[in-house]
Amino acid sequence: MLLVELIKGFSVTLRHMFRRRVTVQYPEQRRRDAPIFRGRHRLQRYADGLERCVGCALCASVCPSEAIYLEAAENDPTNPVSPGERYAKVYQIHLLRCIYCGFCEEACPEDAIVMGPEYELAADARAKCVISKKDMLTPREAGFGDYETFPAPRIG
Amino acid sequence: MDPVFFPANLLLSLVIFSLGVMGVLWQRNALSVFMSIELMLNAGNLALISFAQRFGDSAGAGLVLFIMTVAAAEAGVGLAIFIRLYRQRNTIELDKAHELQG
Amino acid sequence: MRLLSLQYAFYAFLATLAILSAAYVAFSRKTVYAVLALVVAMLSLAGIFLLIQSPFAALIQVFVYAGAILVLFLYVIMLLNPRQADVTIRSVFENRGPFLAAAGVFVAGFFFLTAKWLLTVYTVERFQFEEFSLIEVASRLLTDYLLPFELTSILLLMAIIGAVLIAKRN
Amino acid sequence: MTVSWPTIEWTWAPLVLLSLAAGVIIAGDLFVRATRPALWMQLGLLGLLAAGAAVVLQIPPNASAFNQAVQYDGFGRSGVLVLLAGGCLIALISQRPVGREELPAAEYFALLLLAVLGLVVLSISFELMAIFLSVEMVSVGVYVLAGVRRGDTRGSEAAMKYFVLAAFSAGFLVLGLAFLYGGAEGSTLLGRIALAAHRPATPFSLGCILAGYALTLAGFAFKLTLVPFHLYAADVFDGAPTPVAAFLAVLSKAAGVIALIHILSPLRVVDNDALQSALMQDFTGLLWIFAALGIVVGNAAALVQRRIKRMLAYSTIAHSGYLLIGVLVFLEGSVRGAEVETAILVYLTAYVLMNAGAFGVAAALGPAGEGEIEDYAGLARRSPALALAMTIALLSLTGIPATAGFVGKLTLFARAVEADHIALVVLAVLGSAVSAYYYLRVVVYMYMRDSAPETSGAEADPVPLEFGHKIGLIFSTAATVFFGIFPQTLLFLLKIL
Amino acid sequence: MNEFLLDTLIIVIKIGVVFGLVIGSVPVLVLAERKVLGWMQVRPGPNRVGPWGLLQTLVDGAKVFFKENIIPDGVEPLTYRLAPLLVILPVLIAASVIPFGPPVKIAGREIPLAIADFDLSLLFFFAVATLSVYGIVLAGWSSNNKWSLMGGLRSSAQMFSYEITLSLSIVGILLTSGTFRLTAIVGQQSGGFWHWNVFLQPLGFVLFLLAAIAEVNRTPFDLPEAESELTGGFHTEYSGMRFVMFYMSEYSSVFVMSSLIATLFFGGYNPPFPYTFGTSWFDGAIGLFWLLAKIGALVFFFIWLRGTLPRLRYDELMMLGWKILFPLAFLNLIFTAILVALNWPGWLLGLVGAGALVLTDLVVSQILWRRRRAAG
Repeated sequence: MLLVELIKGFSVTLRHMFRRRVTVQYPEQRRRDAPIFRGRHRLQRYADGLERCVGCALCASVCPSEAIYLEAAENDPTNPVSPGERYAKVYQIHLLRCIYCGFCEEACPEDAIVMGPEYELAADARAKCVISKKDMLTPREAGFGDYETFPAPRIG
Repeated sequence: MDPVFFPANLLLSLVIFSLGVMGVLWQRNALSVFMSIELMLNAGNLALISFAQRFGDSAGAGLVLFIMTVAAAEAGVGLAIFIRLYRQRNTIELDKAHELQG
Repeated sequence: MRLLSLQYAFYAFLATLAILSAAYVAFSRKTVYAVLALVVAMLSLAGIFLLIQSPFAALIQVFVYAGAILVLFLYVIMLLNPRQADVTIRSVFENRGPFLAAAGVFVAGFFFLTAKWLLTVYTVERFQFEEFSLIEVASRLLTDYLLPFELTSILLLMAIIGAVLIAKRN
Repeated sequence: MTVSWPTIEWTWAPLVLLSLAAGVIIAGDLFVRATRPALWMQLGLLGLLAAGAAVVLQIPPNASAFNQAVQYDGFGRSGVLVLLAGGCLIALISQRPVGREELPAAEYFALLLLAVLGLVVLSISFELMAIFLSVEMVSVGVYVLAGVRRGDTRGSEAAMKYFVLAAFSAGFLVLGLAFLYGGAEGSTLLGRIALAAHRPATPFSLGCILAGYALTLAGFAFKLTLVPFHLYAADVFDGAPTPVAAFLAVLSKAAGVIALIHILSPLRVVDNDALQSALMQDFTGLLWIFAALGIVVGNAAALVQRRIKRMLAYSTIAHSGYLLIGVLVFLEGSVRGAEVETAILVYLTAYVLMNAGAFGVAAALGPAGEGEIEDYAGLARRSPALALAMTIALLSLTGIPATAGFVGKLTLFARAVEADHIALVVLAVLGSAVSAYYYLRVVVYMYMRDSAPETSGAEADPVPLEFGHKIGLIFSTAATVFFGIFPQTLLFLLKIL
Repeated sequence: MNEFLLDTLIIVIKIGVVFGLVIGSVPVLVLAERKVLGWMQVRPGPNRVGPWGLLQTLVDGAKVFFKENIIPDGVEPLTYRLAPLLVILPVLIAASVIPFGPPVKIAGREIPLAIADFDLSLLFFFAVATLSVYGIVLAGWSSNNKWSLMGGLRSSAQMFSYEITLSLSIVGILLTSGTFRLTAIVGQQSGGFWHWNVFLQPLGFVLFLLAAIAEVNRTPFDLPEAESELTGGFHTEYSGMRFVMFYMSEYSSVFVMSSLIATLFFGGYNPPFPYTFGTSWFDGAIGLFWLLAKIGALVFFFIWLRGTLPRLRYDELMMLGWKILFPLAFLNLIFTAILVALNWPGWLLGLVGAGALVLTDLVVSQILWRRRRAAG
C-alpha cells in the first residue's frame, strides 16, 4: 500500500535524524588517512643526506599534463648535491596542472620522486600552487624520512 | 457606489471595447488578436457589473462568472488550435494562413 | 467627502491604467509584454470592481483571468517561441479587400453612436446601493440562472474534449 | 443550511437526453477498445430521436420554465424538432467521412450532440445568458469539429479562422448582453427586456436597449454569415470536414434565425407607439440592408467559385439573406407573427433537407466530392443515385417548383409581399434566377460531361456507401421531393407535432 | 479625526507584525531547513557561525547582499529586473488575510488580529497568491536561457494543474463552514482539537497539502528549479540581491502557505485544548504562539518531505495532478456536498473522508503495482 510505504520512508528519515552524526569536524578533528593514500609529491634523500634526484628529467617528459619543470646542473665534485653527475637545480611542479597520476613516480629511475600523503592543497593565489624543491624535499635532518611524519606543505 | 462611477464605467467599458475591436483589426498575430478579444470580453464584464450594481441585481457577479467561464473555455480550445497550427505551419500569423483563399 | 475624493483619485488612476494597458495590448507587437499589459488591465478592472463594491467579481476577475487564463496565454506564447512571435505591424485584413474596411467603419460609427446615445440620455441620479452576500449571488445562480449554470458545465466539458482532441499528437 | 432541490421538469428532458447520450458516448469510448464509428453514431441518433420524442410527446406547446427563461413557444418548439431532425441527418452523413478518415469517432459524435444541444437551447431560451452560452457551445463544438482531421492543415486553418471570428463576435454579444441587461434594469429575461423596450423607465434604459440590440445584431451577423460579416464562411466551409460544414451552414444558421427572432421579438411593433415605431425603423432598415446585401453578394460571389463547398458557402450566404427577409417581416409586425413564423419554419425545414442532401452527397464522394466542381463530371454514369440526389438538392436550392425549396421560398416571399417589401422580393427572385446558373452548372457537369480520362479507371466504380449514409441521403431527398409536391403535409406536420 | 489616526496606527502595527513575521521567518526557515536536512542525512548542518551555527543565514545574507548584481547579455531588461519583485510581492500581500490571533480587546475597542478581515478573505488569498507564477515565468523567459525558460514553462503548467486541486479541495471546508471569511473559519474550529477541520475533511486536507506543496514549488514538486536537470531553472541567471529575493519568496511562501494550512485545517490560532486566560491581549499572544507552533510543525513536515522523497518526473507530476488529485478533489466535493445536504454529523463526514483516502490509496497502489509488473 502506498500510504504504508510512504510512512515507512518517512520514518526512515525521522529515525536518521536522531542517529549519531558521522561528520568529522575537520580542521579540529582529523581522520587517519588510509596508508595507501597518495597526495602531493615529495623528493627523497639518501640516508647520507644526498638528494636522490639526478636531474634526468624523465619525470618531466612522462608527465601527461606537463606540470613538472626541471633544470639540471653539474654536480660540484667537492660538494655533491646528489650521487650522480648532475642534480636538479630547479624542480617545480604546477599543482593546478598536476593530475596526480603518479607516472613521475613510476618513471623515476632513482626513486627520487614519490607521491606523499599530503592533501591540504588549497591556496588563495595561483602563484602559490607552483611548488619548488624546497617545498618537496625531505629536510636533511629528517634523514631518510618517514612517510607519515613528513612535514605539512608550505602552501597558502 | 458613488453614482458618478456608473456613467464613467460605461464609458470606460466602451473605450476598452473599442480598443479591443481595433486591436483585433490591427494585430496580425493570432495570439495578439485573441488578447484583444479578451479585452472586449472584459469590457462586457465591466458594463455588466456596473449595471448590476446600478440596478441592484444580486446576480451580477454570477453573470460575470458565466462570461469568464466562456472566456476560459475559448482560451483552452483556441490556444490548442494555435499550438496545432504552429506545429503544422511554424507560424501563427493570420496573414500567412492562406492555403484556403481561393 | 475627503474619502470620496480619494475614491475619485483611485478611480481615475485605475481607469487610466486600464485604458493605457488596453491600448498597449491592442497595438503592441511584443506578445509577452502584451500579456503583462493585459494582466495590468485585468487587475485595474478588478480594482474598479472593488471601488464599485463588487468584491466577488473583483476577486474572481483576478483569480480566473489573471490567475488562470492569462497564465495559459503566457504558457502558450513561451511554447511557441516567443521571440519569433514578435512580428511587424500589419493589419489582418489589409489584403482582404474593402469589405472589412467597411466593417471597420461600421463598427467605429456604431461606437460613436452608442456612446452618444448613452451620454445624451443619462442623467446623474442618486440610487440605493447594497453589497450582496455571496450566498445571495449563489442562490440566484442556482435558481434563476440554473440553465446557464448547467450550460457552463457542458461548455467546459466540450472545451476539455476539444482541447485534448486538437492538441494531442497521435 | 437547507437545500431545496429543483423540481424535475419535462422541459429539461431534451437537454438532459442529449447530454446523456453524449456522456454515454464519451464514457463508452473509454471502455470500448476499437473505434466503433457506427456504434457511436447509432447512440447519437438514439439521443437525438429520444430528445425529439420527448419534445413531441411530453412537452406541450407554450410550456415554459424558470420564470419564462425557457419557453417552448410554437415557433421554438417546431424549430427544435427541425433542428433535431437536421442533427439526425448530419449524424447520418457523418458516418462515411468519420469512418473512412478514421476521425476520433466518439469525440466527434459527442461534440456533435453537445453542439446540437446548444442549438436546442438557443431556440428555446428566452434568457440572454443561456442564449449567449449556447451560442458559445455551438461555436466551441464547430471549431473543434472543423479541426478534427489530424494532420490536415486546411482543417486547422479553418478552425482557427472560425475561432478568431467567433470569439470576436462573442465579444460583441457580451457587450450587447450587458447593455440589454442594463436596459431591462437588471434582468436578462427577454420578457423583461420587451417590457423595458415598450415602456422604458428612462430614456437611458431605452438607449441601453438600442445599443444592446445593435451589438447583439452585430454578434449574430457573424453566426448568420450576414454580409459584411461573411468573409470567414467560404474558408471555413472549404477547410472543415463536409458534415461539419453542413452543420455550420444549416443547423447553426437555422438556430441563429430562430434565436434572432426570439431576441428581436421585444422590438416587434405591437402597438402603434410613435416613439417605438420610429426606433424600430432603424433596425428594420438595418435588416433590410443586411438582407439585400446578402442576396446580392452571396449570389454574385457564388457565381465565380470553382470549389463545390465554397459555392455552397456563398449560396448559404444568399439563403441567409432570404431568411432575413422573413425576420424583417416578422419584426415590422404588419403581418401576423404566427404566419411569418410558419413561413420561416417551412423555409428552414426545406433548407435543412436540401442542404443535408447536397452536403451529404459531397461527403459521400469523399475527397473527390469536396474539391473542384469539375470533379463531378461523369458522376451520373458512375453513381446515378448520388447524382440524382445531388440534382434534387440543387434544384431545391434553386427553388424549382415541385421541390421543398420552392415551397419555402414561395411562402416566405408571399409574406414579404403582404408586408409590401416588393423591392426585396424582386431582388430575391432575381437572385434565385441567378443562382440557377451556379447550381445547375454542377448538374450539367454530372450529366453531360465525361470524367477526365485518367480518373475514369479506378473511380469509375460506383461509390460504396455505408447504410446510415444511404438512409440519410434517401430521407433528405425523398422529403425534399415529397414536401415539394405535397406542401400541405409539411404545414400539417408542423401543426400536429 | 483621532479615531481615524488610531485606526491607521493599528493597521500599521498589524502590517508591521505580519510582515515582520513573514520576512523574519525566512532566515529561520533557511537555517531550520539546513539543520533538519543535515540531521536527516546524519550530519550536523551548519554549526560554524555563532552558537550552533545560528547566525549562518544572516552571514550568508550579508555575503549575498554585497555580491555583484550581474545582468547577463541578451536578457529582457525590464522583465528581468521586475521578475523577482513579482515573485515576492503576491506572497506578502496574500499574508495579509491570515488571522494570527483571536480578536483582542484593548481600551474598549475590538481589534481583529489580521491585517484584512473581510468576507472573501480566503478567495483573496488564492487570487493574489496565484499571481506569483508570473514572476517565475517571466524570470525564466527573460533570462535568455533555455533551461530557465523550461523552468518557467514547467512552473506555469504545474501552476494551473495544481491550482484546480488547490481550490477544489477547500470547497469541502467552505461547505461545512459556509463562509469564505478566514476569521470565521478559524472561529468555528475553536474549543479543542477535535473541532479542527482536518478531522472533518481528511481527504480534503491531504489533497490541499499536496497541491500546496506544488504551489510553493517544494520538493517533490520543485520541477521549476530542478537543479539536477535545469541547473536551477528559472533563477539560473540571477545573482546577488535578485537571487536572494527568489530565495526569500520561496521560504516566505512556505511560511505563508503553512499558516494558511494551519488556519484552514488545524484551527489556526486556537489552542488544542480549550482554555482562556480572560486577559484579552494575553489570549492574543497565546493565539499567536499556537499559530506559530502549528506553522513550525508544518514547516518541519515540508522539510521532512524534502529530506525523504525524490523529485517527481514531469509526466508523473502531471499524471498525479490531473488523474489522481483532481478527480479525488472532485469526489471530495461531491460527497461533502451530499453529506452536508443530508445534515450528517461531522465525525461521520471525517470517517467517510478517511475511508475514501484509504480506498483511493489501495486502488492507486494496486494500479501502480500492476503497471510496474506489466513493465517487468
